[in-house]
Amino acid sequence: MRFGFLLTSGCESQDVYTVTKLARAALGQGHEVKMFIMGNGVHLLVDHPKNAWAEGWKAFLADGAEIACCGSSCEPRGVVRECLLPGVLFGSQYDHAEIVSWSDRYLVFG
Amino acid sequence: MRFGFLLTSGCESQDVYTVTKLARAALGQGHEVKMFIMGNGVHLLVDHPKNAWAEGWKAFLADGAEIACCGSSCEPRGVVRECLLPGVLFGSQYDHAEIVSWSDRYLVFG
Amino acid sequence: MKSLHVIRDPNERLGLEIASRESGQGRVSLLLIQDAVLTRLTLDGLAVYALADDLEARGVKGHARSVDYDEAVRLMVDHDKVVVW
Amino acid sequence: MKSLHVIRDPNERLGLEIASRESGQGRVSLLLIQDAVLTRLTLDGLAVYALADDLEARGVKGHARSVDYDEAVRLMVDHDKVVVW
Amino acid sequence: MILIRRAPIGSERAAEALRVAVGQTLASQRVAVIFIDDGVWAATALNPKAVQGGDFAKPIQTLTMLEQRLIADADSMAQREVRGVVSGVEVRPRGEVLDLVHGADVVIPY
Amino acid sequence: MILIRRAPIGSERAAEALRVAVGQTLASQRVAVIFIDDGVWAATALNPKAVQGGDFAKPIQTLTMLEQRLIADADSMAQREVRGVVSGVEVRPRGEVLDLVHGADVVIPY
Repeated sequence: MRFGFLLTSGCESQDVYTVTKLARAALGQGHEVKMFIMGNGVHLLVDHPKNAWAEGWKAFLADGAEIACCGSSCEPRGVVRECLLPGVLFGSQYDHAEIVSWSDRYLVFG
Repeated sequence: MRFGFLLTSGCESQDVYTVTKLARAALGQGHEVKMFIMGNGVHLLVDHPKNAWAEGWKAFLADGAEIACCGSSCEPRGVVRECLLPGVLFGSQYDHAEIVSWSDRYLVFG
Repeated sequence: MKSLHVIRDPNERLGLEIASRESGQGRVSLLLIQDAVLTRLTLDGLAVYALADDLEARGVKGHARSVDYDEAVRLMVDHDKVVVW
Repeated sequence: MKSLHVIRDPNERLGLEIASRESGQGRVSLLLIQDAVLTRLTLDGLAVYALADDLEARGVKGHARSVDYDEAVRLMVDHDKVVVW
Repeated sequence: MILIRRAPIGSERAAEALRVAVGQTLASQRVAVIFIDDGVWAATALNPKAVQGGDFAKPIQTLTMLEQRLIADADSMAQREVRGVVSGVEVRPRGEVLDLVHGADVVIPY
Repeated sequence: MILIRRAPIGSERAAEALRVAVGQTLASQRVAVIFIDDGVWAATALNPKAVQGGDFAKPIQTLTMLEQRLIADADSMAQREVRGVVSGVEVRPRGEVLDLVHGADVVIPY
């Protein structure tokens, strides 16, 4: 089954933790996972040494999950394409729409 | 009179706009202004070309206001001292406590 | 048609209103997660689950059936529609 | 002792509860800002102000006395204590 | 289906929800936007520029032109004494609105 | 005076409020922490590590050792069927709690 996730909150919320755990469980059961990240959530995708979630995202990408984020959310936040974790798509709401229509279950956190 | 501001929200909220306007009015009336910024608010202090608030902060500093932020909020968010706008203090809750006790009016937004 | 409503906020109203309305038309389940596990929420005729980690983190037992992440994912598969509030 | 309560959220409860309680003991004013200007809030015996920019942004007139940022700062100076909710 | 449940402008969430709604049409999907609870205020005539807020009129116009449904809950309006909504937004009783949510494949609560 | 009004863990705000409270003591200030409304849950025995959440026990212990007042609203507790709070936190009726807020010079609502 295809699991899509939308994450719009940043490290101020437990959402990133819950999404990570659910997505990991879904992958473990053989489901496919795609994530779209926007709003404050885009800060969580920045490649910096103190990013507590970086290893988790990398492991998802390694396990075949796709992660895209919203360029329009990144821009005013100073998150440029080059500072994202490798493998994360600097995308748009078009990518979001594709993920929504791809998903069998679409889970929104934010 | 001494006006202190606490800002804990980022660009997802109107708070930064309201704080900016009130602080500007206070300075215009000859009051002193100090600000402490923590939580998601620290992202607003990053020196990057798309930061809509950068000029505002610079103008406050030029007009004698003090701006400090919480290092503990910065760290997990990947906001290092070097990426802050020049003149912003990379501080701690000690600085926050100093600002609270310094203030005649302490206004909390977040 | 079976639907699963995932509730995160102890003050969520709209999600419960819709769950309650739907329960007249088909099977509806609730999955309480995050701070919503703090509430002693019950709706007539609805199965109520709660995430084990979230119960443990908040030191509450609650009346809901405790599920881990694997079981939560299985619930999402078993229901035809999932809404996270 | 005059206190000014600045309300940002149309669903703010605690700030109003405290303002209402204080109004028995001294002069209390409310300043509605941001989304709180959308509410038709009145509390007996309290002066109610609203930020002009926020009223304009939301296309509402309201019953409150409209003030600009300069006047808002002057209100803060004139009251002995200010709490932003 | 996108649910707008919170007041506009003070937080960017309502504006973000409309951006998501417009985005969903890019993958040639039908999308409906529901204004409910405090979200009904987002369907009224706003002037967010007065506080540097994001635009509401344009995404609503775009969705209307694309013949997507925009629906405000009459009961939420009555409770808040909201008397009118902008052109393109239908007003329906709460029961009907909730049934639409019930019938939607994907629900994105904002 | 710091008011904790929201549930712990799901959002980092309650933990952040306690961090601010501890910080206030650094400038040798008296600080009081009020647990009220959903905030009373932050005064109960928690185990945030189960979801990688910030610690509550340590700041509460620190404040207790420094003889700062920590007060939970009995009415908020009763409404939520919260039966006990952690050691160091006093339980007082709502009227008394509101009078304390009224008497405080600085109020930082979280």
